[in-house]
Order: sequence, then structure tokens, then C-alpha cells
Amino acid sequence: MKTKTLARTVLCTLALLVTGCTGRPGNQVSKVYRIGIVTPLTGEVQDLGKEMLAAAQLAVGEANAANPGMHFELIPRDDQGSAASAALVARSIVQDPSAIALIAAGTSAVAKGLIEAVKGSGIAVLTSTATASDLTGSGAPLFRVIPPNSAQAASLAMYAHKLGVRTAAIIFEQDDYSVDLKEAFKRSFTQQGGAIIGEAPFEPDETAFRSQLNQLANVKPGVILAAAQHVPVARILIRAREMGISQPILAGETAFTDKLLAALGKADPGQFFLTGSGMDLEHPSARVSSFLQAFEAKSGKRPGMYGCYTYDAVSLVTHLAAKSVGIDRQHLITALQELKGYDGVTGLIAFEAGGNVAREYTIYAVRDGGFQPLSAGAQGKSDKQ
Amino acid sequence: MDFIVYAVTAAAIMTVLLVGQQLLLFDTGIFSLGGAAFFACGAYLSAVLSKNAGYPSFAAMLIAALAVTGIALFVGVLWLRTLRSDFFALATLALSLATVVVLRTVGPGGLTGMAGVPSFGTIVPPDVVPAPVQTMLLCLAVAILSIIAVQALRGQRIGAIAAAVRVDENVAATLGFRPLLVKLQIFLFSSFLAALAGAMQAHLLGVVEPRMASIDMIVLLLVGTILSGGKRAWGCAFGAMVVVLVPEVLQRVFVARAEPQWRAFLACQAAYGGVIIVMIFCGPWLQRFTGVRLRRA
Amino acid sequence: MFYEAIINGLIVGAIYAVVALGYSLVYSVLGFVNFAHGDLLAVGVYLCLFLSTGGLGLPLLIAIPVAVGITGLLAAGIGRLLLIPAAQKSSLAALLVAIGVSVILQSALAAVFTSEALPFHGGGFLGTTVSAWLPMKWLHVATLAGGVGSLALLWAFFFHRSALGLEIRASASNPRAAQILGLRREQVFTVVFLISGVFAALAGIAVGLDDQLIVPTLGFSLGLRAFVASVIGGIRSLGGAVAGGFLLGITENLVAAAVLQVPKLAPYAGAFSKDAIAMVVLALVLTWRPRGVFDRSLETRP
Amino acid sequence: MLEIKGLCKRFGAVGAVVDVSLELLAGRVYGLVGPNGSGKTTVLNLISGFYQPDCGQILLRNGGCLRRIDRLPVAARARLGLGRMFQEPRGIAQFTAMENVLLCTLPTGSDNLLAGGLRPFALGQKRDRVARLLSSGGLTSSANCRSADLSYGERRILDYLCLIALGSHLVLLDEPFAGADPSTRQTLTAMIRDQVRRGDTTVLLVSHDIPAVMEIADELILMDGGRIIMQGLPVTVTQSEEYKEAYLR
Repeated sequence: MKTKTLARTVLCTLALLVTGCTGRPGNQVSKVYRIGIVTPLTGEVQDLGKEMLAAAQLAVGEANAANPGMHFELIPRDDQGSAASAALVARSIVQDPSAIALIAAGTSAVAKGLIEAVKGSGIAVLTSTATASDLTGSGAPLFRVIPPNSAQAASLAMYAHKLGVRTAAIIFEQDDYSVDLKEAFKRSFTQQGGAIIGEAPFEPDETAFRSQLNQLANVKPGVILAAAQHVPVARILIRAREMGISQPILAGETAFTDKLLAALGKADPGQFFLTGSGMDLEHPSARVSSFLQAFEAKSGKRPGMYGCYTYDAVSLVTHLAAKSVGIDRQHLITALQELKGYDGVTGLIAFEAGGNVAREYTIYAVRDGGFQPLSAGAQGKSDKQ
Repeated sequence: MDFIVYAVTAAAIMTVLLVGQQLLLFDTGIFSLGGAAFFACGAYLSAVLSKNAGYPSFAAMLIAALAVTGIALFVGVLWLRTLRSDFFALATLALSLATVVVLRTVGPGGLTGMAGVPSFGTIVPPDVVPAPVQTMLLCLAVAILSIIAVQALRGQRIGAIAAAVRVDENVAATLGFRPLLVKLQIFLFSSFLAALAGAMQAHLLGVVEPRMASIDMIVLLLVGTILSGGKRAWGCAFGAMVVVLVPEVLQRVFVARAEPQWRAFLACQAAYGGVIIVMIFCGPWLQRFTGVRLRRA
Repeated sequence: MFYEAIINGLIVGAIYAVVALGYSLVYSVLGFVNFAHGDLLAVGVYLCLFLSTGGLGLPLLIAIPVAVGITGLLAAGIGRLLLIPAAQKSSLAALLVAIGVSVILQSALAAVFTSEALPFHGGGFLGTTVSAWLPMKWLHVATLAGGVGSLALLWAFFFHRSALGLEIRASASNPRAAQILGLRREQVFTVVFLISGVFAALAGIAVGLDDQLIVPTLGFSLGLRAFVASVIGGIRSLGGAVAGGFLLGITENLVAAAVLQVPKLAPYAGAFSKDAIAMVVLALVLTWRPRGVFDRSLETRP
Repeated sequence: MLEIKGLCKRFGAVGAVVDVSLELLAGRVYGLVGPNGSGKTTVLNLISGFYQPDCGQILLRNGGCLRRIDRLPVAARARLGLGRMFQEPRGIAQFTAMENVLLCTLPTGSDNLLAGGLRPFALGQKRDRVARLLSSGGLTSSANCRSADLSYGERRILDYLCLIALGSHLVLLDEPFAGADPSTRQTLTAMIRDQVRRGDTTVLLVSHDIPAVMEIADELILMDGGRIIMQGLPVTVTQSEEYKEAYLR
């Protein structure tokens, strides 16, 4: 009896909700341009997802303000940090004819599942986060506004060289992004005559990092690369310093978020360097500073790198759509391929054959609770071998 | 529209899974948290068979389900005899979590899992009936079949004996019935259904990943089973609809929107736990655990 | 290398031991596995965070006891309202309810605070390393001493001197004795939950101060491993639980260290992660000796 | 019918059953008596297979030959014709009386999906046999009540009916008369007598209720401290010195 009533109530509410969410105004589809963004809004890396969603919303808002008569709309979807969910929501997005582009703003692993899912739907996939080298060349029209790992790995290796160290050890998470970054760093670092003398993998559920860091400390490397998402990086920093490991620690761009600073809290990261895109946060250009102000006004904090890249990805799409009215998926793809150069906040965007963007990197350090640019790193050429 | 089709398909698959769990928990009194493990194994096996070994997806599903039943046989023989009901639950929980680790470490695609699993084949050309609809009808058919099968099983001797075993193993034994054999058979059957459901899921989504056996899946499965109630097999259709639709709806209502509402979303997730508790205290099926005032066979 | 591994093992083991005691206590008295026990850890540490750096800004010396107290009361409340009634129906019902409670606690923590990682600095003296030859923070010394000490105290005075403690032990050694307790039964059960909650909170805070970065799910996997520890020791023997805790802690660290020595195994490191080891050990113990290594209880009547 | 040789069972330090040897002849009723904790129920549990003996043998005559059963599982012993009635009524609570009896008439292998398990659980041509059994216990009127709703006495009778339906030829009864009203007691006694008279059924019953045992048993077996003190005619046993001191201590 109870069950029956319960069943009824639940089903009614569900019915209402579903219709409520799926029903959309069909009359103005022609004038509306929708941009799907698939990003982790729940799960391990959700804080990045939230930041990127905020950035995307900012971009769309500005585009609508700038182009009266056109209406841009986001289709935000949660990939829950899972390739399967990403594939699922991506499929539902490409079903919508008014969706002209898809922003894959999740980890490399998730992006793979997403690209597989929308292959053949003829929609342009832009990614502002997925840096795994093997992503491009999968056949899908993929455009990265963020350079592949090889680029940031190169500049990290370069900087390690500059620090005058010849030996490095790597502690890395067992996921696509981290493993790829590790391999790329290995290549560049050994090319420059350095030697990798220690590697310690760890699982996503690791929180202590004692055995791994013990292992690395015993081989006495000149520098340690922490290839991981930002929370593990923070954990590693804290643990390493408290264990008296004083070597400089390097990290990839994914750590460039105030979430890392928040996680570090009062803990002193010591010598800690990470890559950031070429955007000069010290003396920002008018465009950059206006973006920074707008973003801080919107979400009350400075954007992380992924926020910036996502902002660029979305505003690039709106920019191209605004240039040629009535654009569809196919035209957008060609427009992206022929793109001469778009001045984004993270720098000039133009896609190479593989759909990669060439980009200049800057090395940042964490000093008194903020990121400080040190030196313009080398030209991050995406060397593929 | 496509959402409806997807939802129905997913619910049908979940039904196949839940029917087995219901039979296991409510009719035989075996509390297993290993359903997720068999679900994931079925999915992975079927994915590998069809993608790498090139079997047609239907064959792959069947082979996968049967193979996983083999694993279940091992587990059952190992633990059904020695372990008390709640310890069996925890042992199977360990099995599920271990499955996650194994798939993550040695499974194809590692942490990510494997994308690009071929979808269901089509029986009639897709221009007549669109492929998703065909898939939906197929899954519905399987779901209905399993419901009928389980409902029928209850009326048979094995069903009555299973009830006896659940209520009092010792008495059942003194009546000459082999409790271990009975439990094992039901366990195998439910594992087969779980693996089959996993395989169908894999071909529906086109992606398999280790988290298919994660704790979230386990809890979802538990909620579904408990919502299905112990009385009729079609209760599982209801349970399945809830566990498929509610997360989807929560996503759309609270998360996938301009200003995601985290508090509300998480509060709704807490409701899962609430459902379990309420059902245990108020649901008519608590009696099945205590063994008094039970359904007539 | 292995010296460090053993030290780390002791550090983790102390935590496991304290948490495992909670599982054993509840199981041996009420006869069910308190799945929500692990999440009380998280509650404790988040409360402590809120009281100290995260919110009210009280000094840790005040925040910790208050948080521990509140968690204990919460545990007692949950036990009295939900778990005890369920346990009196059947161990399965109780286990299910406990799972429900655990789900609620986790989501609630995430909703009230956030599901993102929050910093939690013990700071000061506790954070400093003892010495080169003893690679351990003073915090760990405190944890070890506190853990072992409080267990000993609980053992010597509460369980063996006080009437309540004796009753608990009575009902632990023989569940039927619980029925004899009559009216005081509920009371005894509630106190059991209180104790387990207090210990969970202590362990949680120790972990939080050690990692300095906390997430709402931190209780779950740790709690699961602690449960495994209690099973190793024989979940119905309190002493066994403690022994099992140290055993598991040292094992997982030794294995991790050993695996790192062999570069070939690197891609399979996942198979040797803490959780994997715990799960395998659990499976093995349940298969080989379901009643645990240290438990010598008798056959049950048919 | 049943032979026990040097049976012993220890629980930790306590020797619950110490070197018990015993032979039960077909067609007789044996009463197993003794003070509390003298190991009576343990012996029953050893015979029916809930406990594994530490030493000794249990042999059951099945058809012509003696067969060693002390390593067999409970169900196997039951299929060899060993029936067991528990101290408190243990009929399947949510089955009707009829279903309970029907359950016991199922052929061997009904618990196997491949053999017979998939046949319907229905009366079929067993209808009148079940009816006869029920009426012999006076349960015809309440055949369709769930056994949970039956009276205590009725449930006891139902349990015994199940043993008859199973066709066990060695029946172990644990306190069959405990808490049973006089009428139930009469019916049970009558049924037991009747069954023993009709065929080669042997009954071993444990009871504190000495008068009732005296009334029905052909022989008494006196246990104390896990040992068999003496065995003999009810009168001789109850008047012996050993009997008095066993109960006085």
C-alpha cells in the first residue's frame, strides 16, 4: 500500500520534472546558437568544472551583449568525471540541431570517451583542458585551445635545466593526463641531457604519499615532478615538505588554480614551480585585465588556467558565429581550420594541422599565497615523436 | 524524445539487474553486494569480445554473461557455505571494490575504461525503425522475459524450497533440502542476470569503465532492490525507473544549469540513504529478514 | 627504506586499531557491522575544522574535545534512534540501515561544507618531525600514545572496573547475556555507540591533522580498511581488532615499499594500493578463517 | 537402526559429550533423560549433523546395511531417513499447514533446478495423501491457515506430521511435550505410538517430562555430565540410585 502511494507520488514528480527539463521553446531555434559544454560538475575534479562553467557563462553573456540580434546559449552538462556519462550527455547534446559546437572541458580520459561518442555527428569539439598527446588525430574534428602536454613538459624540462639540475624523479597519478605528462617530460628532459632516476606511481585513492616520497627521497633527485591533478599535487607538496624533502617540485598547468592555493592554506610549498599559459598576469593587456575583472566580479575570485582556456574556447566560437550569420556545424569547422589567429586572453589562437595550438608558456612560482610569473619559458612546440 | 527512449532502455536494463537481486535478497535471503561486480565484469567481457575479438554483440553478451556466471560459481562455493549473511554481504562488497581496482589496473583502458564499444546490432534496417528504438524494444523484451521467469520461478518447487531455506536453514536441511545448493543456484541465476545487464549497458553506452562496480553503483543497486520490494517481480520495473530517472533528473534540475545548486543536489543524494532507512523500517519487506509474517508461497 | 615503512605502518596502524575497536565493540554487542562507523571519522574531523580554523576559530585544544564529544553524542543518537531498533530486528536490517546512515552523513558533510578538499592545519609543534632516526611527526607520537593509551585505559578501568563496562563485556562475550540485562540494555547499547563515536572522532582528527587536507569521503575508505583490520583480528574480539589494525597498517606499507623497489611492477601499482590490499586480505581471511585469527568463540546452536 | 560408538564432543574446555556409545533397535521408542546440561540435546545435534563429533562414529541402518553418517551433511542424513523435531515449533512460518506438509512430500532432488526443481509446487495427485496426514493430526480444519497463525500445540503436531510425510524411520524429538496442552500431548503420543506400531520407525526423544516419557518410551537412557549413566526399562531406571543422584546433584 505504502509502496503504491509512494510510487504514484514519485512517478508524478518525475514526470513533471522530466517534461519540465526536456521541453524547450522550439519556435526560435533558428536564431539561437547553442554551445554544449561537458565538464565535471560533480566528482573528484568538480571544482575545476565549476570554474570552467563560470568562465563559459561569462563568455556567452558578453557575446550576447556584443551581438544584438543573435542569441547564444550554453548547454551545460555534467560528466561526473566519467567517460561514460560524458559520452551519454554529449550524445544528447548533438541531438539538438541548434548546437553548433561542443566544449570538452573534462580530463583527457573523459574527453576520449566524449570524442568517440560524437564522432560522425559533424560537430566541432573544442577542448580547453584535455592535454594528452594521443588525443588529436583520432579522426574527429577536435580543436585544442590548450597545447598538448608535450609543450608544457618541454618548458618544465627547460626550466629544470635552467635550475641547473641533471637528475629528476617523477611521482605520478595513474591517469591519462598524468602518465602522458610524465612521458612527455621524460622525453624533453632526457633530450636535454638530464636523467630520470626515480618514478613512483600512485592510485587515485592515495592520500598519505609517504612510501612514494620515501622512495623518491632515497634516490636524491635534483628536482621532483608531480604529475597529477591539483588536489594530489597539494597533498604531495605538503607531505614532501613536512618529510624534509627540500628539492624543487614541478607541476603541470592543471595545478594553476586558486583551489591549489586554498588547499595549501598556510602550508609553505617551498620551491614549487608550475607552468601557466603565456598570459601575463603581472602587466595584463586591456583584454586580459577586463576579463579578469569581469570574472572576479562574477565569481568573486581569480580564474585558474582552465577557466581562461574555457573562456577563450567559448568566445572563439561565438566570435566565429558572429562573423558569419547563419553558421552551421560544418561551416564552423572550416572556419576553425582556416582561423588565421584569434586574440584570446591566453594568447594568440591558431590551429596547426592536428588541431593543436602553439603557445608560449610561463613558469610560475607560489609565493605568499599567490602565483608569481618567473620567466617566459621556451616556445612550447608540440614535438611528436 | 531521445531522452525518453534512452530512459526506457536504461530502465529496462536496470530491471534485468534488479530482478536478479530481488530474487536473491527477498526470496533466498542472501544479501549480496557483489551485483555491481558481476555487472561490471559482464560489461567488460562483452565489450572486449565484441570490440577486440570481433564477436557480434549479441553473441558477446551471452558469452560474457555465461563466463561471469562461472566466476559467480567460484565465489558462491567459496563463501556461501562459510559466511553468515551479513559477512557474505561484506565479502561481496570487497569483491566489488576489488573488481574496480583490478579493472583499473589491468583492464583495457585502465582508469579510463574503454570507449567505442560497438552498439547493439539492428534486426530490421534502421531506416524502417531507428536503431535506438530497436535497442529499446530489445531491452524491454529481455526485461519482461526476466520478470516473467522470476515470477514463474516463485511458484515452482525451487521457489518454495528457497523460501524455506530463507526462513530457517536448519529446518530446511532436516527436511532433506541442501541449503547450499539452493542458495548457489539462485546466486548463479542472479549473477547471470547482472552480467547480462552489464553487457547490455556496455553496448548501450558504448563505454565501459571501472567505476561500474564502484560504491556509488552498489548503493544505487541497493536502493533499487529495496524500492522494488519483495513481493512481485514487476516491482523491479518501478525500482529501476526510480534509480535511472532520479539521478538524471537531479542532474538536469540542480547541476546542469546556469547556476548549479550544489546544496539541493547533495541533499537529494542524501535522500538515497533516507530511502533505505525508511524502507527498512516502514516497508513491508523487513519481515523477510526477521522471518515472521511472510508472503505465502 | 623498510624501517620507514614499518614506522609508517605503526602510524597508520594506530589509527586503524582505534577505528577497528569501534567496529568490534558494536559488532560483538549488537551483532551487526556498523557501516556508518567510518563516516563518523569524517564528521569528527569536519566538526573540529569548523570549530577551529574553518569557522569559530577556537584553539585546537578546545576544539578537539568539543568535536569529539559532539561526535560521540551524534553516534549515540544515531545508535539509539536507528541502529539499535534495526539491530533488534535483524543484523541484515541493521547493516542496511547503517549503509543508509553512511550515505546520508557523506552527502550531508558535502552539502554543509563542500565536497572539495579543505585545508586543516594542526600547525605548530605537532607538525614538526621528531628526529632523523625517527621519521615521525610529534602528531604521530601523540596519535600512537593517545591511541594505545586510551585503549589501555578503556580496557583497564572502564571494561574491568565499572559496572557498565562489565555489562558491555558480558553482552559482548555472549549476546544472550544482553537479554539478561533487561532495562539497562538500551543504555548499555547506547554507551557502546558513544564510545565508538568518540574513538572514531579521535582517529578522524588525527588523520585530518596528518593529511592537512580533508574531503567528506575520507572516512569511507579508511573506515573500510579499519573494518578489514577488525575482521583480521576476529571482529568479536576487541584485542584482536587492535592487533589486526597494526597488522594491516604495517602490511600495506611494507607491500607498497616493496612494490616501489621493483620498477617492473610500476604499471600494476594499483593492484598493491591500500584498498586493494585490504580487500584481498578481507577476502582471504573470510575464506580461510571467517571468525578471524584471534577469535576462539564456539559453534552456535542450530 | 542406529549405532553410536565412542562419540565425543568438546566445546572449548567443556566436554559436552564424552565417549557415548549406544544402539537403538528398530521399532522401539527410546527416552533420553537427564538433568540440564547433561548433553542430551548435543547428542541429538550430533546425530542429526548440526555438530561434527570430535571422535567416534555414528552408523545408521538404511535399507539393509549400516551406513556411517557422522561426516555427512544434515540434508544427506535427512534423505537417509533421519527425522528431527526441534525444541520449539520450527515449521515454515509463512506457509500454510498444507504447504508445510506438501513441502515434506517433495521427492528428492526438488532442490535442484535441473532435476524436478522447476516442477510446480502444487498438490496434484498428492492431494489425498496430504489430506490424510492432516486429518490424522486433526489439522484438516486449519489446513489453509499459515502455520504462524496456528496454536502452539497445532504447530508441534504439524512439525511431527512433516516427519511422517518425509517418511523418516529414525525420528529425533527434542522436548516434544514441552509447553503442550494435554490434548496435544495425547494426539502426539497417539501419533508416535501409531507410527512405531505400523512400521520399523524408531523414536529417540529427549524430555524433562518424565511421566510422559514413562508413558511412551520402551527404554530410558540416562545421561549425566555428557556420559550415559545407565540404560534400561523406564521403571528400573527411574528407581535406580544413579537416577536419583543425577537429579539431586
